[in-house]
Amino acid sequence: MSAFLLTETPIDPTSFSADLRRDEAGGYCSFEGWVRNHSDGQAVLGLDYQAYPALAETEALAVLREAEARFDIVAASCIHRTGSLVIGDMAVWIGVSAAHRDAAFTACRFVIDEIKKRVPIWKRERYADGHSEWIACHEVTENS
Amino acid sequence: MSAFLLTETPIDPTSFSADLRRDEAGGYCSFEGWVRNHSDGQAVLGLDYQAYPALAETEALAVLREAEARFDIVAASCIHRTGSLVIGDMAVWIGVSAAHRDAAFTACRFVIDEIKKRVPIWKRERYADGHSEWIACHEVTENS
Amino acid sequence: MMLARPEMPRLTLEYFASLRDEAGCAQEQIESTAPSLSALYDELSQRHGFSLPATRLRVAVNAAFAPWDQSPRDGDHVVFIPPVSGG
Amino acid sequence: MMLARPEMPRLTLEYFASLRDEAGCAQEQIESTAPSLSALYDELSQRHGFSLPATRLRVAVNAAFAPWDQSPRDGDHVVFIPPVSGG
Repeated sequence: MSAFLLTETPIDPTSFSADLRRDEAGGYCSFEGWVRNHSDGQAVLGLDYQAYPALAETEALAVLREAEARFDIVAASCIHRTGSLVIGDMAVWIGVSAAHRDAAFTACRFVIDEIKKRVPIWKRERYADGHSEWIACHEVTENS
Repeated sequence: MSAFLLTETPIDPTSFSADLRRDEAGGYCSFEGWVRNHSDGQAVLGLDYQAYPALAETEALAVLREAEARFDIVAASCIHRTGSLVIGDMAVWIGVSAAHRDAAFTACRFVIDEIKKRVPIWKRERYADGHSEWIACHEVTENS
Repeated sequence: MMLARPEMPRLTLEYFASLRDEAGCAQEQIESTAPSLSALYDELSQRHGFSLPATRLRVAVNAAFAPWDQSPRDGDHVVFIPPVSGG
Repeated sequence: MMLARPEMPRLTLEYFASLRDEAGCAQEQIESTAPSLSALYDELSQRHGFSLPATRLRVAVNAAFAPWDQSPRDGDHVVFIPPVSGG
């Protein structure tokens, strides 16, 4: 039902989103993360993404399965870029289909939030002033 | 910034979603309504949409402008089908770009909810048992 | 500040959804002396047997929502708006 | 039920993000007698000068999250996971 892909080349969600189409699905919500030109007041030139593929796939699929278990959806999928991205590039794509729109929206939001919190992917921001920095969006609270 | 289109031919959001891309936009949320094969327990064969174009455009643009005023988004657009649709056809597309994902999700949800409530477009469900029925999603409370 | 109106204002009615089915036409020109849009709907309702009460409708004149107590004027394009169900 | 372990277990370390930058390599093979993954991180931290305290990391062994008190075994593939920032 659900699929996750890490890719070093530009994201093309066409075949993934086609796989979410089912006769019983009346709503489809998707989210795309794009590289934007600013972060916390600093001008940004681009982003570098690293991922730990084996564990990223396990965790991302766990997130998608959780979404399918918690919400009344038909299917959910995710694609995440790695490598060096410039302004406007798509960093992540998520698509969710459901009978009704409420579950599609809620599950799509859940997936992007959990992906950002749990999946071993890291982002380095390259700033206009020449320096760059690994971003820590998530503070670890449990040490398991 | 915002654009609305009523179309009698299959929805292709490509150029509309491309127009939502801006260097300052880091998140993009979209919603698609698809014709599904069931409604309130009845098997559905398809949907017919009628619209009152002049007023639909005015109201839809008002909804999009309200979304831009209420939420911290970059731009929002909507396309709605009219005519006779079969299972799987896209009936409506909404796209919203924003600096951050929270506003993109919230505004996209606001737009589809308001479109369904306010814009003079009507849906007739064609059922497997042969009868068909105009659907009233919205009860009018104010009489202005 | 009522303007003088011709004896029988000519109106264009456009129908959608169940109103169109019940009227049996998408559009018609009529002459009516109905003093309000509300009275106009009652008049048309009797003629076409509309099943929706006015309380469930809104009304638009010349592509803008209008109050039910507004007087129809010669040349007006009037649309009664059944509960919408787009999306 | 501890298995007998060779004197010096051989471990593969893979680094990501700031740990990779500080280690100066993406991967290395080492021999270590560290009794826990926690002790292993301390050992590597001293060698590479890692700036992240273990409290901000998680650790994975053979592509699954593992508890810090787990003993590294010969052949293990160990990854310390800095705070993630995908999306």
